[in-house]
Formats: sequence, structure tokens, C-alpha cells
Amino acid sequence: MQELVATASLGSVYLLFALGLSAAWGTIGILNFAHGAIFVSASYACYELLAIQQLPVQVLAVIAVAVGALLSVVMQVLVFDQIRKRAKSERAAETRILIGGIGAAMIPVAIASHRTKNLAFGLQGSGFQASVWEFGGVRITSIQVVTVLCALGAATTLGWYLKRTRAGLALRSLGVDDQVAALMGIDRRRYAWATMAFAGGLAGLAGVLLTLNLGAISAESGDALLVKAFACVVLGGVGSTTGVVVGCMTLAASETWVLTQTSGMWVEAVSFGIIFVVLLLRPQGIFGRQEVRRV
Amino acid sequence: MLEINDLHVSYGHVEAVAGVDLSVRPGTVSLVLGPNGAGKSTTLNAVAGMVRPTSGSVRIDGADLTGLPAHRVVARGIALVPEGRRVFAPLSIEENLRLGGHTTKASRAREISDRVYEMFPVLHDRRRSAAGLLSGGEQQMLAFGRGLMSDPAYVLLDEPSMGLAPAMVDVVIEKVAVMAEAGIGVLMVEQNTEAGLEIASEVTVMSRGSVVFRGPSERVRSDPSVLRAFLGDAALSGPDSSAPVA
Amino acid sequence: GGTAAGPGGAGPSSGDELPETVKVMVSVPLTGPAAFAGAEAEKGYELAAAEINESGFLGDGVTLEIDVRDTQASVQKAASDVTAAIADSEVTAVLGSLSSAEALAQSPIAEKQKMPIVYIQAGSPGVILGDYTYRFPTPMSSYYNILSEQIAKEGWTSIGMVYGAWVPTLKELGEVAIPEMAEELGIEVTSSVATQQTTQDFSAPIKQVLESDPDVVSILQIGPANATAMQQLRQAGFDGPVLGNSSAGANTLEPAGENGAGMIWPVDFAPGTDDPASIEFIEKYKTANNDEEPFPYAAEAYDATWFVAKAIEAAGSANRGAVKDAMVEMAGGTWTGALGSDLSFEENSLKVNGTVIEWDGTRENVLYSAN
Amino acid sequence: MTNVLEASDVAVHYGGVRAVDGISFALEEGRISGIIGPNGSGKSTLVAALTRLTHLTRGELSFAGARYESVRPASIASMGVARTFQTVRLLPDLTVAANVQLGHDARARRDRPRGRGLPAPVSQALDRTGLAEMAHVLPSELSYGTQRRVEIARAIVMAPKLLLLDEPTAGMNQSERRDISALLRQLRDEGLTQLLIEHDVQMMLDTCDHLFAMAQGRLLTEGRPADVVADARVQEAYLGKGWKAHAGDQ
Amino acid sequence: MSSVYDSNLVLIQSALVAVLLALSIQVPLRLGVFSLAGVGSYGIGAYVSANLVLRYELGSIPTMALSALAAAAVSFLLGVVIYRLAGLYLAMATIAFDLTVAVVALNGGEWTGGPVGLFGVFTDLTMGLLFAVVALCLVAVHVTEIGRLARRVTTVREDPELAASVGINVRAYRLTAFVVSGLVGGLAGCLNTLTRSAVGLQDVSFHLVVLALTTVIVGGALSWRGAVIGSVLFTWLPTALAFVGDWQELVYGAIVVLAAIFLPTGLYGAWCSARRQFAVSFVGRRREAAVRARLHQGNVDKEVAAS
Ligand SMILES: Nc1ncnc2c1ncn2[C@@H]1O[C@H](COP(=O)(O)OP(=O)(O)OP(=O)(O)O)[C@@H](O)[C@H]1O
Ligand SMILES: Nc1ncnc2c1ncn2[C@@H]1O[C@H](COP(=O)(O)OP(=O)(O)OP(=O)(O)O)[C@@H](O)[C@H]1O
Ligand SMILES: CC(C)C[C@H](N)C(=O)O
Ligand SMILES: [Mg+2]
Ligand SMILES: [Mg+2]
Repeated sequence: MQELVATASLGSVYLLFALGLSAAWGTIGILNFAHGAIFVSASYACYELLAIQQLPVQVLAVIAVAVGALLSVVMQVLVFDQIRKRAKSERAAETRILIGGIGAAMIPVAIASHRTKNLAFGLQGSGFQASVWEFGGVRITSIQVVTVLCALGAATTLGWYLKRTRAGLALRSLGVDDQVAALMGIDRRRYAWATMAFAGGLAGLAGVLLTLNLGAISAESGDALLVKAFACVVLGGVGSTTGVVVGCMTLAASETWVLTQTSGMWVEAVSFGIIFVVLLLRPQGIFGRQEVRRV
Repeated sequence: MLEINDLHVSYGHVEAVAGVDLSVRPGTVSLVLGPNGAGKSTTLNAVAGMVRPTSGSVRIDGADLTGLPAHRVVARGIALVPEGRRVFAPLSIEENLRLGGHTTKASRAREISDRVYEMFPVLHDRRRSAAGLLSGGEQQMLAFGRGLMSDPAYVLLDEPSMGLAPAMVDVVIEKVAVMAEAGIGVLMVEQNTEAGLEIASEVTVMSRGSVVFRGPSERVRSDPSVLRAFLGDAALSGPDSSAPVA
Repeated sequence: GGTAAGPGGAGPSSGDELPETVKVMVSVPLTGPAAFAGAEAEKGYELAAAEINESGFLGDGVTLEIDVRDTQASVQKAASDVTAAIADSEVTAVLGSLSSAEALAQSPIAEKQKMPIVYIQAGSPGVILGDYTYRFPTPMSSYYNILSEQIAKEGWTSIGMVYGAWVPTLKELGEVAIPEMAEELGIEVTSSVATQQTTQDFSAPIKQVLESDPDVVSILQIGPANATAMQQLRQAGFDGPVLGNSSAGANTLEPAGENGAGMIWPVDFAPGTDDPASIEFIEKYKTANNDEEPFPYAAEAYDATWFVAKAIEAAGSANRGAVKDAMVEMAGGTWTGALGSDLSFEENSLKVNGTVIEWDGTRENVLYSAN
Repeated sequence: MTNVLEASDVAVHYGGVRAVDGISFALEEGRISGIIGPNGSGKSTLVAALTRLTHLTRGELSFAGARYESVRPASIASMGVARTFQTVRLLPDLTVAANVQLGHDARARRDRPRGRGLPAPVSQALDRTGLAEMAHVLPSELSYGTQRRVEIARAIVMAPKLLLLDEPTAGMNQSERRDISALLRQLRDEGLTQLLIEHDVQMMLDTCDHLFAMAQGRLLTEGRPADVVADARVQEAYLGKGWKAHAGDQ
Repeated sequence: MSSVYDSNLVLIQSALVAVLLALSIQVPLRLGVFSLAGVGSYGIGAYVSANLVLRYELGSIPTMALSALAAAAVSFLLGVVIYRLAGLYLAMATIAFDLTVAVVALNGGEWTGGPVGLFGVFTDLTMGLLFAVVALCLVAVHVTEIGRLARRVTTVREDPELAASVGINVRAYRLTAFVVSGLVGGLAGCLNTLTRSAVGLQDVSFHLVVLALTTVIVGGALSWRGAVIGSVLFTWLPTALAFVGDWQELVYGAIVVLAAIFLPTGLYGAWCSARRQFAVSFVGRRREAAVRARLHQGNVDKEVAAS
């Protein structure tokens, strides 16, 4: 039972983070490796703000979302748009976007680690103290509950939006062929910015929630999460919201299981082994669509 | 009226279109002919905002659209059916059509898509399958249908009959005629000259990036040698003379 | 020339007199994850150098020049610093990195090319290779068992562990030092869970450990993970005592607030000590640094610098070989410095007595010192 | 006359879609055979099956008397089969000459005869397709119709025993098509067996020695081109009124 | 001169090792195989070589040969298993492979030394041999970048089906990519161990994946020259940036971003196009103009005229 709570809360943290990553990748084709940096920066901005002014967590969450969205859009405008503009083909742009993201990530992380001297930082300045509830021996904190609700809410909204709305369809078409999408009257830029803002906002929210959940994070915390989120998205199948949810929960469940059942030495091996096996059985991820290709 | 004045387009230091004038009146079909590499597609792409012209102007009823990005050109009522189909391969046929109607009111879009399905029943049968799996000709039908979805005032067709079986060519040509009757201005590049001439009211021949002949289509239909006369030297050069094929 | 492991520079030639400047290179991380420790250490190196020069310790008109280089948290850079020092014929000795990974890269080069090198912290076995390699102090595992006193006093009989197996020092504690200590005390290790570098959420391992119902929990992590694990441990309902490690120091636990209170760990140096030599260092440090209290890294660096200076003075030469000989001699005797009085060496590492401290949620308090 | 290629009861199904649904036919040596058929009737899929680029749901294939339905696609080229694709497939970073040379590579291990010139078969193929002047240009700089010529050149330079052409002249005008048609006939006279897919019926009549008509994955009829085109079922399924009008003119 | 060489010796060694590591990513990339397994091979080579030297006291040459072969064998098996994957899915699977190697390294007991690693790996490796081995690898890769083989490699990358139709056994090429990547990556790991005389967890980590990929992309993905340029750049950059102190990560990041934006084909690609530009504007403009003029000439629609 307690394992279930642990899985749900860990999976939801992965999910909040991975959803943004997946939304930008599965639609406008931007696999943003600076997503982790945005996540850390949003939380770090809140930390700096708390040094000046005491603020309640709700306000902090809003600020983090705004900071994340802003940073993400700035990266889109200054980095990814520029790469796209100059790249010869979509494929050529793909790896450069990856590298551009890696480079861009170093900048805010360098600032944050300089200012924090690489020490852990938290949001205890907000005076927030998570309540702990106990139901028949199972302990849940209020932050865990909020995280799970936010993650599931965001996933449901995103899934519905992409599948059912006109804008969602437009977004998916941009990922396929943005030139022809423009011929359909779709403004690539506006959609790209909106998507990146959404992705960054989620990363910001994840940043605050995770910091509250863990008590402290450091400037480097984004990196580990990035690899895992990337794994979750691939596991579930790029472009599928259901896939991301399943991917995150699968990874979280396997990690929790290994950690609670064994001495923990082989956690990574087990979780990466699972990814490996799933990809062997389904090369396009659990819910991914097979590439459309005919001869 | 769609007017193209003294249009120039360059790729690097190659001038693909060098001073083209064209105009399309609503309700008529204007046909553009010319050999491979004449700059026909480039002209259409420049009008649609896919490439930026280096100079010249594109206007609708006097309003300037030169150099607008493609999505804004669509908003002004111009649709391009691009060369080589370019359907959204992983998306379903239905979704491809819905995307065509991105700027159209939902009810109107449904009306048009019903007509497209009627015109090409095979699309209706396969409407949930991915567009990329269709045969070449089926994709061409889809691209054509998708172009209609934006309910345009002017439509630019780049070789709409390419890869279509003769019976389907008839359907498409007929549809173009119907569109023109309904008041849409059509600018069409077509290699199937006979089919194109049947419905066109004006013919333009391009070669090496410029217009070498322009005239009403009756004149060409009644006296094909007119075309040859206007093509002049160009008729004698090309791969045929320098590199004997046969 | 020679093999790919590096050039064989001779260093300052042996003579009867010291040159006007004796050069020593410092190569520690000033950026990256261990930067906080590097920055503290730098203060120690500089304090010692200033003192040595002001007091004319090396003789009239002889100055000790320290050339501080940042390893940039890169193993390659750390190794390349040492090679550069070896190639520079004016460098007499190197004050090596405090991170095990970097030190492991530096040691073989220094040992092979005969460059005396003195580390602080770096707690891996392969760091000390021979007569050219020294360390202040011995790894944490060698004095961790001073916690026995507290355990015995409180009468705790069982312990559960969550340790970061990817850090050499912590793995050694979790797999060797603590189990040995437990056996000696006759207490039971109820559960032991390893975590990885990428583990950020400790609720699952904590849950597993708490299920085995230990009296005391040991949280052995690096940096922010200490704060996280403490918070999650408390939220999981454990309010008993917690054994930690010295990298929970330097205010790392602050973000955990109240939840961090109650963690105890041994250090090689703490400001609350009653050792006169240490107190003397603390006073000097405070004077030089706006009344701030020193962290252990500064004390270690201070002693390492003095160790080099004393060896040079004893050798009466800046020649690397001569300095090494002096160091061998010194490592056979006792040492008095910031880390304490009359300490001895064990395999070229300074043995410390250790002090047990407790974090009360806002600051570190000394519980007791071993002797 | 011997048959270069024989197919018996070939079927390719994709889930519920029966793209090719049981076709048996033979390609006679030294002839140009043609396939006509409505869009989606399975022509390209058949070519994909013949070149092993798609799986066979059932059926047997043999080339020069040897069965080959389970060899890997790469062996097809060494058997002596070359093809063009319905959609242009050129390598964007290679010049036209290099794209053509790719076909030459399939049969020759040495690629630079003397100096830095092109191997003779490559220049010859470029000449025959009218690309000689454009040898050192990148495909992206060519118009669509010209790109198709590169496809043809790449296939003929492989000096195949059998050439499969899937709408090689789509995007070309009539006179350009006539040139290609003449080229194909010349190649036939040199002994090259071909299978041609085109929707231009006049061109098919002018070019092919034998015609197959397909509909819905099956063979409707086959025979002399004029007879096939005159077949009522073919008229119904494929040609439509446009052709009848045109045929009337003739 | 010699003192500059001596004091930069470690950097030179690192650059040489980095070149091989970069090649182990670049070679598959050139074949359209987005495999990052080179880093795992690097780890395997690093640990295998340490064991060969410490336990069996082999000399540098047999150590190099055996550890490269060991890595290649593992890489080949990996290739056989994950051959079906494409694009970033393949990238993820190979990252999973790399991190699994890392877990094994952490838990390998005395074979890997756990988190401490292995040290004291001294051999008779000389700088001359090091240079020779790297040069040999570069020559071997160079052969795949000229003429027929280059075209075939490009085709496998750009269009596997087209490749099959011109007689290329795509599967064999791709599996070869895994083997070569394993060989070169394993060799890189081995040389790293032998030059540094120690191996630890940092020798197989996600950070290394990022570094190798960045090196290849910024240097230029399509030629070994790109790998060389990138390796030299990224080996020297930290030292060159020492003067910005704390801000070097920031400057480093900015440089990577600028390279990603402004050098779409990497540094080597930029150099090539600059050279081409030069050739076009000063030498070949007239010739080019002639070609362009021909391009515009098409034949005329004689059919229309005749019908
Ligand atoms: N992206 C490009 N870069 C460089 N040159 C180009 C590019 N696109 C087209 N061209 C050149 O511009 C000229 C005009 O090409 P365009 O595609 O407009 O011809 P077209 O008349 O449509 O020919 P086709 O009938 O073959 O489609 C050609 O010479 C072509 O080589
Ligand atoms: N991979 C696939 N999955 C599903 N259906 C497919 C696939 N490939 C082809 N089809 C379908 O099989 C049918 C035959 O396609 P094919 O491309 O062979 O037709 P074709 O005769 O070449 O048509 P065209 O003249 O339009 O090129 C089409 O309806 C097509 O949609
Ligand atoms: C700074 C410390 C965390 C270094 C650690 N003691 C080590 O051996 O690497
Ligand atoms: Mg065109
Ligand atoms: Mg077809």
C-alpha cells in the first residue's frame, strides 16, 4: 500500500516534468534538453525571491509557472527558432536542437550554482510545512496529494487538447511538416511559443512541487530528472499523452519495487533493463504510433 | 483580382523567376505551361508565401501581399496545392482534411469535406487510416481535397493531375471547372496540356524564369502553332538538342 | 619522454639554499558539485601561506608562492594540472584535490614522476600510493566508530541504513565501517539500502528501512540529498536519532528546517573543540575572515600547507626529492596543527581523533570529542 | 521467348487492405511490359513485392528461372533488377553525378577510371537522360521533372537485366515524355527488359509491347496494348470519358 | 616548445582519447544509426584493459587489442538485438545500455573496484604508440569517407530502401557500424585507462554521452575531421576558459549554443562551405553561371504545338 503511494508520488513528479518535455517533442518536434534547467531555475527563482520577501506557497507556484514559461519561450526564440531557421532539413535540426538545449541549460544552471555555491536550496522561507496524514498505516503528505492531482490534471488536459481540439491537431501537423502546415494557415511561431510556454510552465510547477516534496534540491537536480523523463517519454511512445503517463508510472513502480525489495544496488539496471525490453518488443514505445512509411 | 507584377525570385545567386507578370480574375482558370525548371512552381510558391520574392508584387484587389508569411496569405483567401502532394503522412485522411479547413468555420468545413468525400469515395472509405499509406494517386486526391478545405477565393494548383489515372484526371479537371464557375480564381500549372486547355480561359507559357507567351486559350486551342511561334528558340533548345535522348 | 604517463621533470635543483620563491601548486575544484568544499579549503591554503611568509618561516627573503588552479570538477583537468606542475621546473610540491575521483587521477602521475603531493579529504584507497603522496586526514571511515560512545550511552540496539553507494567514502561507511562498529557493539543492522546518484526521492528506501523497525537510522548522503532524506524520514514518522556523515555539514541541512534536527555525525574538526592548537587556528581564521567560523576543509588545507612548508624547511631545499625525504621523516613522527595536537600518521594519512556533532535544526553543536 | 521474371499468385495484404490480391504474370525477355490501373489498384505495391521491399502475403517469384521470394532486398540488385520509385528518392547532399554513380557502384568496385572524370557508364547515362550539363548540381536545385530524370539515370546505369519504372515521367510534359519513351524503346532494342507503370495511356500505347491492366489488386486483363485499352472493363475502371473522347479524335 | 608539449601532455592525451570516443559516436551516426553505445563500449574498454594489466600483466598492445575486441563483441551483440530500433528510440536504448554498463561498473566488486575504481594501471604505452593508434583509426575511417564507400554510407543513412534497391545490404552496414563503434569506443576507453593509469565511475556516465555527442555535432558530424576539431576544442576549452573563473560553465554553454545555431554543419562543415564559397566567388563563378544557364533551358512543349 505504502509502495503504491510512493509509486504514485514519484511517478507524478516524473509525469509533471515529462509532460512538458513530451508536449514540445511530440508536437513541434523540439526535444528540449534544457527542460531540467528550466525546472531548477523556476525553483531557484522562488528561493531568491523568498530571501527578499516572504510569500505563501500558492504565490510561489504561480511565480514558478511564470518563470518556467518565460524561460522556455526565451529559449525557443533565442535558440530553437534560430536553429530551425538555419538548418537544412528537419533531421539536421533534430540533433542541433538537442545540442542547443544542452548548451542553453548550462547558462541558468551556472548562475544558480554560482549563487548557491552548489549547496542545496529549499523553500522553507515560505513557512510551508506539509501535513502528513495517516490512513490505516499508510502515510501521505499534502504535497504528495497535490503533486498527484496536478500531474493527472495536466495529463488529462493535455491529452484532451491534443486529441480533440483544432489547435491540438494544428500542433501535431507542425511536428510533421511545418511548411505545409503554414499553407493550411497555421502560424508556426505562435503555436511554438504557446507550446513552449506550456511546457516550461509545467516544468516550473514541477520544480516548486518537487522542492517542497524533497525539502531541498540543488542546481544539478534537473539533470537526473531529464534522463528519466526522456526515458519515460520514449517508453510510453513519443506523441502519446497516455504513453507518457504509463511510461512515468512504469518507471516509478519499477524503481520503487527494486528499492523496497532489494538492497537497491541494481535499481538503475532494472529500470533501464525494463526500457530496453519494452523497446525490443515495441520499437515505437508502448503507445507510440508506428512510423508511417511505405515503399 | 489576383495580380502578380514583375515577380523575381532567387535561390542563392540563381534567379529562378525573372520578372513574371500574371493575373487571375475570379471565376476563371489561368493555365501556366512550360518545361521542367521554367520556374512555374517557384512562381506559385512565391505567391503563397513559401519563398520570399526578391522583388515585384503580389496583390489581391489592390491589397499588397508580397512577402507575407504563408499562414497570413491563407488568411487572405489564397490556397496552394503544392507540387508533389505533401500530405501529412502520419495523420489520418480525416485529420488532413480538417487541417485544410483550419481557417474555415466548422460547419462550412464539414460541408466541404462531405463534398470532397463524394468526389473521391476512396478517401471516405479510408478516412481513418494514415495518409502516408495511400497510393500516390490517392494522396494526390487528398492534397487536392485538402486545398479546397480552406474555402479560398483563389486557388493555386501545382500539377493537380500528376499521378492520377485518366478517369481521376477528369474528375479533378471537372472539379476545377466547377470551382471557377462558383467564382473562385484558379491559377493552375499543368503538364497535361490538353486537359488544362479545356477549361482554361487564359494560357501563359514560361521558360527560363520569364513569360514567353500569353494569350486566350481559344487562340491556342484553335491554332496550336501559335504556341510554337511564341516559344521560338526555346522550342529548339533543351535536352533534346544538346543531349540526344533517342 | 618516457611513457605516456608523463614527462620526467627534475624540479628545482638541489642546492644548499632555498630559492627566493618556492612555488607550490594548489589544484582543487572551485566550480562544480564540490566547489563549496574547494572554496573553504582555498581560505585555509591562503591563510597558511600568508602566515608562513609573514613569519619568515622559510628564512629571510624566501617566500612560499601558491598557485591556485581550479580542477573545474574535471578529472582530466585535475590530472593535467599535476602534469603541468611536473613540467614546471620551479614547482616543488602540489596540494592535491579533495575529490576522490580527481585525486585518483593525480596520484599515479605524481608518484611516478616524483612530485610530492598532499591531499585533503579525498577518501579513496588508491589515493595514497607511496612516499610522494600524503593526505590530511585519514578517511572518515577510520574515525566513524567514535560514534560508538553515543550509541552505547543511549542504549540503541539496532540500526538501519540508507547510503549513497556511488560515493567511495559513503560506500565504505555503509558496507564496512558501520557493520564493523555494529558487530563490536553487539547491535543489529536491520536493513541496509543503497541509493544511486540519480536517486532524488528517498521515500521508498526509507520506507523499507523503517519497516525493519530500527532504533537508529543512518542517512549517508552527499549535499542536498541529506536534507531531502531527513525530511522524508521525519514525514515517514521516524522521530528517533539519525547518524549522518560530515558532508551533511556546512549548513547543508538548513533547507530541511525542523526535520533536519537530531542528525549526529563525526568530523575531523569542529569549531567547538578544546584542543589548544585547534583553538589557535580558529582564532587566526576568524581574524582573517570577518569572524566566520572555519569548516573542516579550511583546517585540513591549513595543515596540508604547513606540512609542505615544514618539509621544505627541514630539507633546506626546494628540490622535490629532498622535500619528499623530509616528508617521509615527518610522517614517522607526530603532528600538531589545526586538526589537533600530537596526532600521528597512518600510511601517510594524518590520523585524527574526531569530534561528534549534532545538528539542532539551525546549527552544529559539539556533543563530545574522542581522545 | 523466355520469361525473365515470373510471378505466381502474388498477394500483399496490409491488415484489411488487399493491395495486391493474387496476381500471376510473366515478363518476357526483351519486351517493355506496362501496367495500367486505377489509383490504388496495387501497381506500386506489386513493384515493391517484386523488389522484395515489402513482404509477400503469399505467392512465388522467380527470376531467370530461380526462385527468389525469400532473398533479402539487397540481393535483388545483384540479380540484375533495377527500379525507379514513384516518389523521387535522391540523396540531397550528393551531386547529380554522384547520385547516378550510386547505381554504378552496384556493379563496379572501382569507381575512378582515370583522372577525376566520371566512369564511362555514368557519363553515358547522364547523356542519355539529358543531364550532362547538370552533373555537378545538387538535386535540390533541380525542378521536379528534372529530378525524375536523375532517378532514371541511376537505374539504367546499373546495367540491369530488368528495369522497373514506377511513373518515371510524372511531372514531365508531353514532349519530355516522348523523349523518355524513345529512350526506353532504345534500351529495349539493346535488349533490356522493362516493366513500366504510367497513367499516360498514349505513352503506354507508344512504348509498351505488352500491357497488363490491374484493378483492386487483381489482374483485369493483359495482351497487346491496343486490345487492352479497348477492353470494356478497362475503359470502365480506368479510362473514363476523357480517354474515349480523345480516342475518338484519333 | 618541449615544455609546452610536456605541460600539455595530459591535454594532448585527453584529446587523442576524445577523438576516438567521438568517432565511436560519429561512425554510426554517419550510417543513420543514432547509437550512443560508444560510451558504454568506452566503459567496457576502460575496465577490461585495467583488469588485463592488473591481473594478467599484459603489455599495452595486447591490452589494446583485447579490450577493443571485447567492447566490439558486446557492441555487436547489442546491435543484433536492437537493430530494429530507429532514431531517438535507438538513442534511448543505447543510453540505457551505457547506464547499465555504469551500474555493472558500480557493482562489479573487485573486477571494477566499485565506486573507487581501479588504479595503478601502468604499462609500456608510449606517446608514439598512442599517436600511431589514433592515426591508424583515422585513416581507417577516412577510407569510408571517399568515393564509392562514402556514397554507399550516405545512402544507408539517408534512404535505407533506396540503398537496398541499389544492392546495399543495409543490415550488414548497420551491424558493422555497431562493431566499429565498439572497437573504437573500446580502444578509447582502454587508452584512457592506460594514459591515466586509473579508471572509475566517471569513465562511463551520462555526462560522457553528452560530451561525446556535443563534440561530434559541434565539430562536424559527417567527417572524422569534425571529430578531431571537436575533440581538440572541447579538451582545451575548459583550460582556455579558466580566466572567466566561476562563469566558465556559462561561457561554455553559450559557446555550445552559438555553435548549434550558427554552424549548422559543425565547425568542419563551416570550413568546407567557406572554402566552397571562396571557390565559387573567385574561381568558378563563370563556370557556375554557365551551368545555371543550362538549368533554365528546358525543352518546349512540342506536343502542344503539334497536336
Ligand atoms: N531550392 C532551390 N534551390 C536552388 N535552385 C532551385 C530550388 N528550387 C528550384 N530551383 C531552380 O529554380 C528553377 C525553377 O524551378 P521550378 O521548380 O520553379 O520549376 P518548374 O517550372 O516548376 O519545373 P517542373 O515542371 O519540373 O516542376 C530551376 O532551374 C530549379 O533548378
Ligand atoms: N503500407 C500500407 N499499409 C496500408 N495500405 C497500403 C500500404 N501500402 C499501400 N497500401 C494501399 O494499397 C493500395 C495499393 O497501393 P499502390 O500504391 O500499390 O497503388 P498504385 O496502383 O500504385 O496507385 P497509384 O497509381 O495511385 O500510384 C492503396 O489503396 C494503398 O492505400
Ligand atoms: C568533498 C567531499 C564530499 C569529497 C569526498 N570526501 C570524497 O572523497 O570524494
Ligand atoms: Mg514544378
Ligand atoms: Mg503507384
